[in-house]
Amino acid sequence: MEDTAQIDTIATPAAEETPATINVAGATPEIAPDRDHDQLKITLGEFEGPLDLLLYLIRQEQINIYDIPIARITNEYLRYLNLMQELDLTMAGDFLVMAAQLIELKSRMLLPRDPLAAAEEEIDPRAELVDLLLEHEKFKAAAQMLWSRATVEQAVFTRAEIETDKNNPEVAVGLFDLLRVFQEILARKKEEIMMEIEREEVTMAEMIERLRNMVRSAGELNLMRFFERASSRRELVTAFLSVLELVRMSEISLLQRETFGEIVARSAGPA
Amino acid sequence: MATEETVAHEDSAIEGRREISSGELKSITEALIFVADEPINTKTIADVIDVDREAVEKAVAELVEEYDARASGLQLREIAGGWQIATRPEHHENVRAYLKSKPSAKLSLASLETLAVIAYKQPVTVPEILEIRGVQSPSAIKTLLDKRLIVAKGRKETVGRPMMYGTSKEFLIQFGLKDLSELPSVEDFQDLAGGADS
Amino acid sequence: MATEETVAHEDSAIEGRREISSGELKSITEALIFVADEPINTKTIADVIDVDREAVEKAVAELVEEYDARASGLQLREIAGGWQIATRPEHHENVRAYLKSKPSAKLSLASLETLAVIAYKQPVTVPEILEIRGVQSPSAIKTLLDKRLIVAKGRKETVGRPMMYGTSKEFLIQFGLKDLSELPSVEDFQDLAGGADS
Repeated sequence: MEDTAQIDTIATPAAEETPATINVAGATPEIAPDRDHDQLKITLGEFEGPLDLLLYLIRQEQINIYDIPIARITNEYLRYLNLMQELDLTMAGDFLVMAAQLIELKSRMLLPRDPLAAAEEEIDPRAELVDLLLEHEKFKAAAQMLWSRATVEQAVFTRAEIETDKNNPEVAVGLFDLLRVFQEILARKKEEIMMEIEREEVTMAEMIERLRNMVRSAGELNLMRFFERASSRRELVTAFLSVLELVRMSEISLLQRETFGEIVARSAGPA
Repeated sequence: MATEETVAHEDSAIEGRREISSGELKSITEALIFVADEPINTKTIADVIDVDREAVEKAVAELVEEYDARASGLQLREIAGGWQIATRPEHHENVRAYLKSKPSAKLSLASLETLAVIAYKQPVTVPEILEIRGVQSPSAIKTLLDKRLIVAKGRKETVGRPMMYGTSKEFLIQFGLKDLSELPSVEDFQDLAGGADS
Repeated sequence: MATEETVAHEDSAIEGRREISSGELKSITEALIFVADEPINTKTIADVIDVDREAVEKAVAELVEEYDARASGLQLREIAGGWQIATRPEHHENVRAYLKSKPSAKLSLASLETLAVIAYKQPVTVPEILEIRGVQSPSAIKTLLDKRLIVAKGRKETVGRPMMYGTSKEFLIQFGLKDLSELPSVEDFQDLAGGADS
């Protein structure tokens, strides 16, 4: 109704200025590099989310939070949303969801009240939103408290590591460390596999020749050392099959001196 | 375990599994608190020295008084369920100048809000945090996990079995809390929240 | 740097580049010696606080006396050309007993990686762990077995019948898991890592 018309007529006074100096409803948006990703992130000052913006508007307009004039606050809210869009600030979907909720709430407020329902039984359609806002504001205050506690704590120092610690290079771990470490291993593995594709595969004949040469030159070959030369899983299989092949042809014999000990290959044929 | 040989010390021998003068107990307690990598509790100290926990608690209380009385540059303080020796906050400028350390990067407001919700509502799931904050907070949760301020606390037996989060021991340490009960109650903030008009 | 406003302190103001009470100087000196990761000399302390070296030397001498006088568990000692706070040698038995008794839920990175592979791929053999990690991990496996975080789960019916490993009940306890299904899934992490834009 009225809102749509109003959105179109909003002035965007700061549009030509650099984004860093724009002042949106008292909060200064910041452009900050995102620590984890290599991209710039624009934050709308303290308006982390729609509830923050709503709270700000309520305070700004000096509205009683228990009796919010929904139509007015919805208009204000949409005005700022529009302003953000004009400034080309990427906006989280949450802001739009809240806009939809406000508009819905506004239309419900416009509905004529049920004349048959007793006054005290009627639930204010705004109640849920008010609870949400109050709850949210409580935790904003709690965050402030944490902030000041952390500030005091940062002024307190504990002793440096003492020698005994250095002999003990350990890391404390939690559940997510476990997962992260596992993912790092998988990522490392993936890189290796990608490199493998480039590599030329060793044929069975070449592998048998390699094994023959190694046994011949060393006299006795630790099979572990032979297998370790394999640079891919497939090469390892080839290496393993080549050992079996030479054993089958009685060219080499395998020897294990103790249980679970190393297995060595020796030339079996006449020297 | 008290034997006949118990010597009369200058200061009264304290009761415990082992006969030990209260002065010696205090001295050993101080040494143990100093070497511990993280806040150490009186039970651990008592077990190591093999005396009663009450005796250690008394020793710690006396040590705290002594540290305060002599205006030391150090303080003995209770944190995360244990005791720790640390510098006094008023010397932070000089200490920082020496360590050439900058105040470590503060948490963003988003992370702090998320942390506040987790601290007061734990164990809590991501969807529950979303409901209170009105915003998704995936990167905040990741930051808090990376900084070890929160830990996973198992899964909630509900649709999708989402992971629940709670605060860690590191949280208590970084925010200078003895335990979670030291957090001001959320109701205290109610006045702030609704206060403008009610 | 002395200004007109210099207040007469209870204890005499010491001479130096900066006006500071001798009590405060002693306090800051103690804090600096405490936080230093190696013996710190009086010149360094003097430079940080911006006072004369002689003043710091006097402060240190007084501190040493105080530590001795109160039969502290700690001592201030001169070592390698600097000053350091350390425990007194007579407490070495208790200190050593404590350092040994520390519950070590801590793991080296190699052990942690190995544990991660075992947790997510169990039951798994040593060659399979090698395959995934790309590094041999014999000592890591021993550590994990010693700490009872993993257990043998029988042999794999394949060449060489290698032993298979899986996580133990102790693992669940130390990581606060009800059962293995509570391990965070890769999806849990991706939600957090990739979610920043949602």
